[in-house]
Amino acid sequence: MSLLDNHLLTLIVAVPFGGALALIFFPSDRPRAIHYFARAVGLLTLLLSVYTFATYWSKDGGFQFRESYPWLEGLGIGWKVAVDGITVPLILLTGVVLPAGIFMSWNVKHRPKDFFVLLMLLVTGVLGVFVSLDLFFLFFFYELAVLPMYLLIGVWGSSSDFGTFIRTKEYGAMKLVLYLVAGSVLVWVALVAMWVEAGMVSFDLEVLEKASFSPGFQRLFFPLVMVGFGVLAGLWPFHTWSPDGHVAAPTAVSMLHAGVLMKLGAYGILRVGMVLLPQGAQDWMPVLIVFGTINVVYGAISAMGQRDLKYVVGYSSVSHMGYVLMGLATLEPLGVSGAVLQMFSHGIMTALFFALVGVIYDRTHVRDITVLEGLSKRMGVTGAFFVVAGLTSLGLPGLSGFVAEILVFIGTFRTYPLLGVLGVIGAAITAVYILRLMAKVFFGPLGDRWKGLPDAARIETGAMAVLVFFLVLVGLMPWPLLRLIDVDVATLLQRIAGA
Amino acid sequence: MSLLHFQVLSAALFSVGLYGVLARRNAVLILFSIELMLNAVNVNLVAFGAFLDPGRIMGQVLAIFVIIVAAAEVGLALAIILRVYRNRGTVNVDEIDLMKW
Amino acid sequence: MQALPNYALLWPELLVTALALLVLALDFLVPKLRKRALGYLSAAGLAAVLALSLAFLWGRQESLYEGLFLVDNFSLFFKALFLIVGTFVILMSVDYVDQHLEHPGEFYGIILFSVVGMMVMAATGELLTAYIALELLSFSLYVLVAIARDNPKSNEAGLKYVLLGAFSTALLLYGISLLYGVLGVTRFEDISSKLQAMDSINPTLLVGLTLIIAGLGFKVAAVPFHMWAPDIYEGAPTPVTAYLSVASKAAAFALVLRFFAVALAPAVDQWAFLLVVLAAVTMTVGNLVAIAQRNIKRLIAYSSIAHVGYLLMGVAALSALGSNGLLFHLVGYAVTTNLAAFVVIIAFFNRTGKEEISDFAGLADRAPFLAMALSAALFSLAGLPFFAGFTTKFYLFTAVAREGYLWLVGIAMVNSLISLYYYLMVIRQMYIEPASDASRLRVPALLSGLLAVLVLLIILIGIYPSPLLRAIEAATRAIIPA
Amino acid sequence: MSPTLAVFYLLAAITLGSAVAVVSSRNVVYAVLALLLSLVAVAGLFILLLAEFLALVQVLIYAGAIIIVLLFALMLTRVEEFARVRDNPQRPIALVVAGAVLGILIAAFLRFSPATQELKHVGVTALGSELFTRWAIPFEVASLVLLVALIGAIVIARAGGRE
Repeated sequence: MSLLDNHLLTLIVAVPFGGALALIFFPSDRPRAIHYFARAVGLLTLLLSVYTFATYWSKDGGFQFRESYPWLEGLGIGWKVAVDGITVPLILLTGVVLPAGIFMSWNVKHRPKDFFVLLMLLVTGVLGVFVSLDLFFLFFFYELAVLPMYLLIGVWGSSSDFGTFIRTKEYGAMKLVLYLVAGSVLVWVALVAMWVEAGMVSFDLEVLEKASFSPGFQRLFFPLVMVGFGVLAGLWPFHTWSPDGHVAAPTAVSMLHAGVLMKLGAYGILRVGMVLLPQGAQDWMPVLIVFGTINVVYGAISAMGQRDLKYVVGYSSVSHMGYVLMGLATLEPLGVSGAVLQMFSHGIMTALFFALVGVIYDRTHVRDITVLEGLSKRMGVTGAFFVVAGLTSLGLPGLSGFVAEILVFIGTFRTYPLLGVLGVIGAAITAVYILRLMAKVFFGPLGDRWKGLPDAARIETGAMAVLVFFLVLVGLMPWPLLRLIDVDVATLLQRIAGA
Repeated sequence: MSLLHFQVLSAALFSVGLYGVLARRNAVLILFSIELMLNAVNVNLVAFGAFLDPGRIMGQVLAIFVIIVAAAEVGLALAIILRVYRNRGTVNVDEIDLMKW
Repeated sequence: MQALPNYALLWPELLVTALALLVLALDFLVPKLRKRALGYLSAAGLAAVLALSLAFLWGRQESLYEGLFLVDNFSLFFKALFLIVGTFVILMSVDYVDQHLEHPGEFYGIILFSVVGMMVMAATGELLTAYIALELLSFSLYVLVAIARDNPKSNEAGLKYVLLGAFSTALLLYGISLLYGVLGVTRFEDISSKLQAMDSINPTLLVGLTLIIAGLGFKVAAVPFHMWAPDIYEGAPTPVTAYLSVASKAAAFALVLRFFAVALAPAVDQWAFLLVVLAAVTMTVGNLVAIAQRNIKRLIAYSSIAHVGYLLMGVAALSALGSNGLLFHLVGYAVTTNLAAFVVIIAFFNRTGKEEISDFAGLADRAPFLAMALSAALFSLAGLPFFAGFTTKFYLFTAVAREGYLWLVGIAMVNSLISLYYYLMVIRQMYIEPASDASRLRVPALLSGLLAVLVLLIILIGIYPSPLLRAIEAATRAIIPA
Repeated sequence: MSPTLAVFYLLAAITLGSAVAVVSSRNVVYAVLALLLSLVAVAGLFILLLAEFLALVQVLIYAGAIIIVLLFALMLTRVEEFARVRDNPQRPIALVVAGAVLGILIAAFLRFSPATQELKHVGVTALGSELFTRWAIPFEVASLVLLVALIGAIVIARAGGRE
């Protein structure tokens, strides 16, 4: 399979992109064919990502599956892709969430063709960011991942009625896009500055890595990278797009966006910020960890105050992304590994959450948790899955969230004990609101309105079962993932310590 | 009679024309003010050519071109002004306001 | 008497002139119903000249009258650009001219004359010739803007254009007269060597340069000399607006670039800061005012002003890379992207007679291809990936940052973000808002074909720019030796 | 004061005086006449600079064109309507701007005092041969400019259509 191995990463980006292209030329009046084709593309992506994971498993860490071709010599831009132990789990994550999202979209009837085209462009962007080792293409795909969001939310999304006011989907879409592009502008400035500072020869990450920027430069530009990517990671106080955008988005988009896209932000901080500006990272990480802790606590408290089920999940995403930021900011092996594992774990978990909310909303047309009562009597599977997601979210041992969060906490206690305490308090608050929510919505007395409610469809059950499977699997056996992650995290931290 | 005489005259003529362009509302008069500015250009060109250019010719050549084009410009602009006048009954630029300036 | 110069070098210009005269003559002979043929003939003629020029002139390095007229890769690059744009604009206009204009022959003829003007502008290395060529272009545009004689908006636009155009020419000429007075020469290379010999810039020359920059600023619609652009864009017949926003801008930049790179390079410290400020103000004002627009042509007008700001950065940061970036963005944004947007606007206008942004509501249902193409164009203008705008902006901004203007690039990037907002508002109309009139719009095959080609070009430049950049680098080498 | 200088001052006074009349006259017809006078006075200045051919061009082409304009205007519109002239409210601003430009220009000119040469006649032959060899390209382009202006003027101003 050496031909496949030599072009694996290009292929993994090309599959969803090719799927999008092919769909454009599909006849619009064949919705069934469109859905089947999209599912096939999703499954193929899953297959490739599993293959990547499995093949990488036998390697010794470091960048593998390299490919590189010149593209614009004038600026030193090339198509250069490779993955290391930090990226491989994230590719697997994308490969799992994409087909789940596509299957969950079985009920998209409005312009399904355009929907899937945009969804696949989104995933092309995500995968592109993960595999690119050239900052131009990293940025290219980063923006590409944002591009389809406006239409995906604006056309297929839903508005929320708060009684006194309405958060329209157009508002959510515009806010999300402008916030994310604003973040990318900061990143862009930093990229160009690094290119100039490094002698204007290359956008290649590995070349820039050797440039050893002066401490002053690093101190000046690390915040741009941190905040710029941080916006997408939901960094407080730039997180407000996240609940509004995710709530307005259709189910599959929320799954992908909260599940995978937000990880691009954290990944960017790691890959661009910590690798290229290690000195800056050391200087600024105390700030990031404070913000990350605020994320955890503030997100959890906000989630507690929400009545809209989707907003609860939206704010819980903000809270959980805080663990990722905290973990990265510890600059400590366990903490950073925990952060990467949390990216994977939270990605699956939040995708499951949004899928569940989608199922419930589809049946009840209500997301108000004061109205939803005792649903598990009618929706057993949905209720059971929600329990798994909820327990993962509050960090129950045996599920993936526990492993990731405990690593982050240990890392934080070793470096910033006080913040570690606050992080744990955040987890406790999470437990409160999740348990309260589950008790009310699923296990209370069945509301009269919900007597005739059908459970999740088979196709939905299947899609969500895969997600549940990964939550349990990683919870019970985290070491295959951690083995990959640890090697390259160690390399990274050595570099930072040496700066 | 020195170069400076002509320069000052040209500067004055240019400024008068500039004032006219900014202050007048009648399209024809704006056009005339622009012609004054072009005349200032020509005074400059010919004077510079005569006093400074060893070849002495280029200033005049430039001026000839300016004159030709300026004359054509008057004709074309007037045709447009007449068309506006026929359609709208006015040549005051601030009354010609289907679109805001 | 010196040996007769090699006038054969002028053949592309002469051919286009002959074509224009032929079209004007045929206008008398061809019966009224066959006037479309004149459009096709003009377009075919331009395409033929394009092919011949590329085949025979690429790589030549020759000049007439010691640099008064130059045949080099830079001029050829722009000539090819103008010929392509001319071909596209004429083909875009055919339906419109059929429906709305009384004088097709004159319309096409004058477009061809303006192409000649632009070609000379790109090829000249001397101020007087540049001025006359600029006037040929400007006169043609005055006529084209006002050519819809019975449309009061067109008259009004023509009047405003001719008055402001003449005014800006007067400023430019006064500046040229001062420059001639101080230096005694008008050829770019002589200007450069005279400037090199001066130890300090005298105030008269500085005033002259300022007036020249102001005059050229008018022509490219840089703030604060931009107020004509929105009115003229709105009032002009739509194909003419397309032509204005694309060709006249490219021609002005061809002239500006050669003038600054060749003639004014030794005095770079004197004008670079002026241009930097001009660029920053232009892009910011253009983008901010664009947000408030209701008419699609005015929106594009302000967005074009903003893009002029980006392009001016390339002049301010004058270097081989800066020039590459300018040319690249000019091709990517102005030529392909704006043309594509205008094909959609023309096709829409031909069917509905409307051009307010709110009229585009529900276009995604009424004409999916038009909506998709316009979205692609707008995303490209906003600089989102896969489209030309992303790659060209990235290149241009990087090139400018290299010359030490990182803060200016930062401003430009923030502007880019602002522009995304109003482009998205148009996309919102097309995809999210329901149509008030849900009937499907039929797009004629010719316009669909042009649009398909342009959208493909937008994507091609976005993902595979190397061939275009090689041509651009060759063009730059003609004015800025590596 | 030498006679030429006296003539210069006279012509300069006429030029500027009629220019001021152009920009302040309340009647378009007067403005046209003032412009004509100004153009002729500038032609006189050209003679002072020993550029007689240029003076001829100025009078024949430029002043000629302006006369045609005058006739045009008088023939095609009713004088009393065309002559209805008011000024902008922004006159004071215009005055300030124009004054500032004048100040800047004069200040710049005062600091620019190059060595000047004796005035000398330029033969019409020399000018002509220069115009048709060295400047042949702009000359040809200029003829296209005139052609475009002509066509444009006819297309736009011609009566007819849906009037």
